[in-house]
Amino acid sequence: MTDITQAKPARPRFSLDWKLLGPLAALVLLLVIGAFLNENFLSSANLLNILTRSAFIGIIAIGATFVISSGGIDLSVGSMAAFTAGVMILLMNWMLGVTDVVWLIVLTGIAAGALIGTGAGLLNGLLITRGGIEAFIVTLGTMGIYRSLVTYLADGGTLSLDSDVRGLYRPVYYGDILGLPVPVILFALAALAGWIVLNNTAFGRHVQSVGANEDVARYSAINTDRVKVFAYMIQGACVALATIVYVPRLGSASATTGVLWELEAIAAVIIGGTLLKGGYGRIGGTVTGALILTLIGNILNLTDLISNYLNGAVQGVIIIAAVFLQRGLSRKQS
Amino acid sequence: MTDITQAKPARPRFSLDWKLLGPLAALVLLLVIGAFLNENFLSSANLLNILTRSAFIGIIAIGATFVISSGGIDLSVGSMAAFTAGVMILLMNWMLGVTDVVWLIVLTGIAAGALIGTGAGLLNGLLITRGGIEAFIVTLGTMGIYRSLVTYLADGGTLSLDSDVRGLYRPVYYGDILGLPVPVILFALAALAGWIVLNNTAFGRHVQSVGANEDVARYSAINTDRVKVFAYMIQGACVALATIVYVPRLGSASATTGVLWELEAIAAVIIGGTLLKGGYGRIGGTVTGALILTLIGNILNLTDLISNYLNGAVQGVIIIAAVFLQRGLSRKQS
Amino acid sequence: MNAPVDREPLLAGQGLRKSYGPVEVLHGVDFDVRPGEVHALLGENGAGKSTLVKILSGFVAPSAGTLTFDGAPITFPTMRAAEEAGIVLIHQEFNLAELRTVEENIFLGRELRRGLFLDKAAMRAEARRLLDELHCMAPETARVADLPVADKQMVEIAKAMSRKARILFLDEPTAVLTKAETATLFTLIRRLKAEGVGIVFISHKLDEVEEIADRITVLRDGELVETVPAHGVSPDDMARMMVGRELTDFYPHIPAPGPDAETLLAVESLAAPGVRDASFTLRRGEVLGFAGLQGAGRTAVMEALIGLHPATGGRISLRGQDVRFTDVAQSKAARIAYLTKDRKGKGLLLGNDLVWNFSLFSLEKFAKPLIDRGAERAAFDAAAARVDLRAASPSLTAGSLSGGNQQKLLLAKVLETDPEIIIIDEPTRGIDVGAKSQIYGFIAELASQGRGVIVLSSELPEIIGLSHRVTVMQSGRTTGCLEGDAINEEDIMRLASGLAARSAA
Amino acid sequence: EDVTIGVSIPAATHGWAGGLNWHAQEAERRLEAAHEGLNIVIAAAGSATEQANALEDMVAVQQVDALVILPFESDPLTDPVRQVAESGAFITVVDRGLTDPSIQNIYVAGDNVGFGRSAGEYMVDRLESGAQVVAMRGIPTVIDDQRMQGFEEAIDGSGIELLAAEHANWSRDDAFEVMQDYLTRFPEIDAVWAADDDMALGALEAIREAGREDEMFLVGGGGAAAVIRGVAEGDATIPATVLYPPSMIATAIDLTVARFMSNGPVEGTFNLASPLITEANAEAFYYEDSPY
Ligand SMILES: Nc1ncnc2c1ncn2[C@@H]1O[C@H](COP(=O)(O)OP(=O)(O)OP(=O)(O)O)[C@@H](O)[C@H]1O
Ligand SMILES: Nc1ncnc2c1ncn2[C@@H]1O[C@H](COP(=O)(O)OP(=O)(O)OP(=O)(O)O)[C@@H](O)[C@H]1O
Ligand SMILES: [Mg+2]
Ligand SMILES: [Mg+2]
Repeated sequence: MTDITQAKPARPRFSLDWKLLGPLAALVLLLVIGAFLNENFLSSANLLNILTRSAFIGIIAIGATFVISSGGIDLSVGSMAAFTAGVMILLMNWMLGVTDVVWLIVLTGIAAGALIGTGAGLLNGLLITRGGIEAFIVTLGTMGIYRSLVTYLADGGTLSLDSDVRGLYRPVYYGDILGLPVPVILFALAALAGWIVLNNTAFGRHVQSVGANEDVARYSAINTDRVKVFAYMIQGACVALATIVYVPRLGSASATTGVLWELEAIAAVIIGGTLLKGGYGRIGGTVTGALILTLIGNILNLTDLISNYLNGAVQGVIIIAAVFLQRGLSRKQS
Repeated sequence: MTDITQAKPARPRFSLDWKLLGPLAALVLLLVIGAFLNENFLSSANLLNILTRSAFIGIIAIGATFVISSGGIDLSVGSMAAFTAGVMILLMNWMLGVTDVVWLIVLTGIAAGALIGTGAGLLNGLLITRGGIEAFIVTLGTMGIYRSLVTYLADGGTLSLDSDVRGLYRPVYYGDILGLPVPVILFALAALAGWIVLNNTAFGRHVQSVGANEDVARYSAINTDRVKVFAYMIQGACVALATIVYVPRLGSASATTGVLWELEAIAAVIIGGTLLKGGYGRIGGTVTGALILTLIGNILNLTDLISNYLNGAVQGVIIIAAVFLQRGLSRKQS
Repeated sequence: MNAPVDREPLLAGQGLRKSYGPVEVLHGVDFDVRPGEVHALLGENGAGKSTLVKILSGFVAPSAGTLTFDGAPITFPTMRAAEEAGIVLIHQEFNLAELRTVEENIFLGRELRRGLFLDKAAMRAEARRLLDELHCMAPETARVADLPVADKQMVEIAKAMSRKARILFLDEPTAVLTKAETATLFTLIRRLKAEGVGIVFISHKLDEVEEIADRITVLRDGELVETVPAHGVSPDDMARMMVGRELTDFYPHIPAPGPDAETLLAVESLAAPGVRDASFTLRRGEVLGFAGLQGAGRTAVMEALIGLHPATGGRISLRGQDVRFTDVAQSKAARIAYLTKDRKGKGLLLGNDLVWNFSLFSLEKFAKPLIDRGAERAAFDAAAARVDLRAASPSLTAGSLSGGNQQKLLLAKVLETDPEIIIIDEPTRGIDVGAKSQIYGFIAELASQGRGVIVLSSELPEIIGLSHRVTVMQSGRTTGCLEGDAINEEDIMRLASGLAARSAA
Repeated sequence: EDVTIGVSIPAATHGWAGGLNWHAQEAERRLEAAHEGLNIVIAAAGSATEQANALEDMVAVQQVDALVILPFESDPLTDPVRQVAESGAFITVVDRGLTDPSIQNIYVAGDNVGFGRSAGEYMVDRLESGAQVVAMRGIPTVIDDQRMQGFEEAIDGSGIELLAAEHANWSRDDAFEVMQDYLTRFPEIDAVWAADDDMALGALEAIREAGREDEMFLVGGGGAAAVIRGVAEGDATIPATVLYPPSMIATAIDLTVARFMSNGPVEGTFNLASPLITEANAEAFYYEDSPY
């Protein structure tokens, strides 16, 4: 029979390296470029800024890793975030007229945010599975719906959190624990939880199996619809967490909140090595991808070398290059 | 062999009907709603407006039908259109200083537009096939690149076509032949050509087969990379055609030109019954999809029934409903 | 029949080697095809048969070795080059674009045109003609996805025929065909042979090889064992050449369950998609065969039973209790397991590793709530040893295993849940003689442990050799049940074609 | 001694913002050439979040001495600007005042309510009671709201009927389509108000196409060069516009540089009115090179 027994896995491991190292190499390259461009780039203040900032997209992208590795896609995350933020702010402002226990207000706001995000994810999941409609279309539709709703709630303007509430809520974005900003800690915890769930639980295996081959998953006693719905709910919960961190930062929500976050989140996931067609997800890569995207923005803010108008072009080139490093080269290798 | 086989074809044929009728039903429903909401809705002026307007997205979506049925996606079409328009305008304005044969200038501008669009499509195709990078990432990258380039060319503002040139160029948008506006005629011709190529040439079959199963296509001695590159070039040529029609309309291009056209084009294609995962395209459906999208906007502008802020929500609901009519129900049927 | 053997080879390979990564799977094989002969290629699963014909047909490049065509050295830079040389390969796995129609698949890559445009009428007519010749009734306008597997195989064959081959490689074309369909194919092969086409035929059904082959080449572990004229070589000889030892006890003796054995499962008048009226019972320690023509509804009954397509009528009683499952998780919890016949499409995640596949059906055992990878790996090693799964490393992908090892992996996967009722659909499709008898051994062992085993098979000898009782289906109905000495090919066929009246349930 | 001034503005995603970027870059070039040791850093942001990011970078990396900011939106950027102020930087806010005015050292105020009001008052002057007008709004934001509010206040009680106010998202393309549909919907329109010149230009094409340019006139605003030129030349279709010059960013940068390079203290609020531009005064506001 087969005598692959002599197999020495030397070759495959080498090509695997590129997949792992591709995004990391891009990250390091960007760090080096940044350090050359500005001496303050490697200051701990700047590095913490970058980490803190990447928390939003990073947390959302962790959820997107689940959705994408289950073979789906969610275009609605940006407007979902805006809508969640809007409702949270309205609720907290309203409660201020009812009670003056501010911490209760903040906690209620956070709980409501978690509920709305997860509920929105549930809705996406149900429309996709029960409705039998492509994820792309469902989430394109809900993207428009949530965006409209927040515009409607804000009456075309901006919903702003009352400053009394904001005072207590501020530390969730601006505070730190042992020198680490709270958003960074939450990002790290979300990444850790995402990694554990995706790689070390039955559910995580099921998610990736559904993405790899839905029929096989169904024949293996996996309730594929439920797995998909849960993946969208995780995405919703991640959006909620990102929003909970976001609200104290700017204290407001409007029709423009979260525009294009979906593309950034998807880009982070794919730069990180997850396959868009599903079946395979890697949280560590996603975190790297989110950091790369934030770094590009940061570096562009550091220099006058390039016309402002060309920022988008630089981003585009780096995104393509980062994925080429990982896919194109590793393909050549094998 | 089997005698169950003989009883078979009844079922599938019935479910096929839904696929064909789904988008058409949605279109008719919208027409009825429009007629109820405003008496001028069915005026020939308004109907011609709708047709003319849907020409841009429609022509682009015809190209997108090729890309999507080949299993790809192109997010860059909107910024490609803006960039193409920008270069066309700059070139024509510059030529005005060199020659005063205006028709030559217009023809050169059109030729340049065709070249740039097709070339941009070629670039996307090569990056995807030779580079081995996901279409989503490549075209997300080039989307940023073209958008930046047009912003740069316009110095952040608006590039405007010289009025001398515009005078001669105007009829390409505003003119009509036998009462039909030129853009509508071009749209119809593009649709016809697209339909013939997709359904009645070997290339069209190859496109859909590559989308259905790339390995099978390769094993059938089809040069899959070439087929894909051609699909992106067709997309680019369609963008060029749409742009050639677009430029005389407002005579200008800016950083906002074509924003979100990619999502509209993809939505038109999918509402029309083409599968996002590839393998199956239908030009007629795409045309219907483009008309549906334009109709939604038109109807929303004709009524005050719904708060302006909720336009996006209405669009979202209709898009989901149209696809549900077609996919969800036909799935239940089978 | 011996005449072609003397002719000059049309295509020959010398010293062909192939490595996948660091693993060499073909160690310098010589092989040739002569015009007008049927050259059978035999070997166990994973011996390298498919690899060899893929190299010969220009489908993959050899790592070393040369090809000569019509006496001159040749390489195939593209698939088209091979096609233009008149070399056609029918793959072991279906190579069809499922979303496209039969006619489109047949002409894919070499469409007929009139001017710039497709000549659809001509292609439809030609497709019809080819299918009729194969006695295949599938409509040429049907989507391939909607066809039963046998028809898909016929479409593959029609596609190959339409390509006017000078050399035709057939990699296990008969695995999914019935006797009658195989006979049709053989008629066709004989005609092509008469026209001077060189044919290479791969099959694990050794009686077929005896019937059609002019020469036989046997591979073992990627090495050439020998090439011999087929005349006078019996299936037993072939098996011995393949395995390198004598095969005994092909069908194991499985003791029949005692008269007081508990009835595990009783199904009455079941109705479901593809099933009109099915009734049968299964007892502890029993092997129940399910026979019928293709599309008779055997698979549909089992898929309804386990909850994949919930039943719409009838009664299912499990250990005396009425049940109706609406998803597979419920039937799994009730200790029923089903092994699909579609290993690649529905059974295994081809891109994932062996351990991942192995534990997918029984993950909750290892997830508490985090997956205990040590326990998972230990269970895999134990199960792999139990079913004699041979693979270099558990980190290989399931897709790189040979058919027999894939089947064993699937068996290990479902057995890990310790089911009491095991339903195996086509247990030996595409599996070599050695692995076949191993799998029969597992079935016997499962029955002797007091479990109930249902075997769905299109191989009558297999059904007869294994089963204590045989339920026969026709057009979605169970038409009878044969027991003990009453089990014979003739009666099964009568029930399967609806000739005999329902005798027992 | 070296001075670094950070300039944070919205990216050039529509005409007016494009003008803003152009004027900021012109000012950078002019002032850096004029003053030894002066470094101006411009960062354009695509959203409020990105703008907050840019502010952090100005503090942590560029270590700016002063910040000139045209906030995306007032509310969300108040806190991020506060952080910059706490680093000791001098703060100049342009156009949209912060929620907490104590943070800003200089405020160059635009008047969005006045923007709408000037246009509205012009309409009240020109039109009879009972005249019918349509409005074209931008992307739903506070600015858009304020402009609309000013316009509505001005025509309130005049007998002018506002038929409809749809969003055309500051875009010529959208304005073209919205206008086409207005023309279908309303057989009689006496005037069109657009909350921005870009939209006015888009609407104009639709009116021309329908051949109804004699029936109505348009008033936009913002200070687009093409429109101002037309007004100056006595264009009957766009007889007036409202000044809301993107060059206000240059004014603010000038003031901030003056704070460092001149002797006297420069601080306080500078109000930029939104005056009406008509044929009579248009010449004075025309910048030929501006991309907007
Ligand atoms: N793409 C691949 N990558 C790695 N190993 C492979 C690949 N394809 C085949 N192999 C290995 O090569 C060996 C020969 O496989 P091959 O498919 O030629 O066997 P076969 O004789 O056709 O078996 P079967 O009877 O099961 O079809 C097997 O050990 C198989 O695991
Ligand atoms: N879920 C379903 N819905 C509708 N029809 C079905 C369904 N499942 C199976 N059928 C139909 O029922 C018939 C029986 O198919 P099935 O696969 O059960 O046959 P079989 O006896 O297992 O034959 P073989 O496996 O040899 O092809 C086929 O015509 C099939 O198309
Ligand atoms: Mg094989
Ligand atoms: Mg500078």
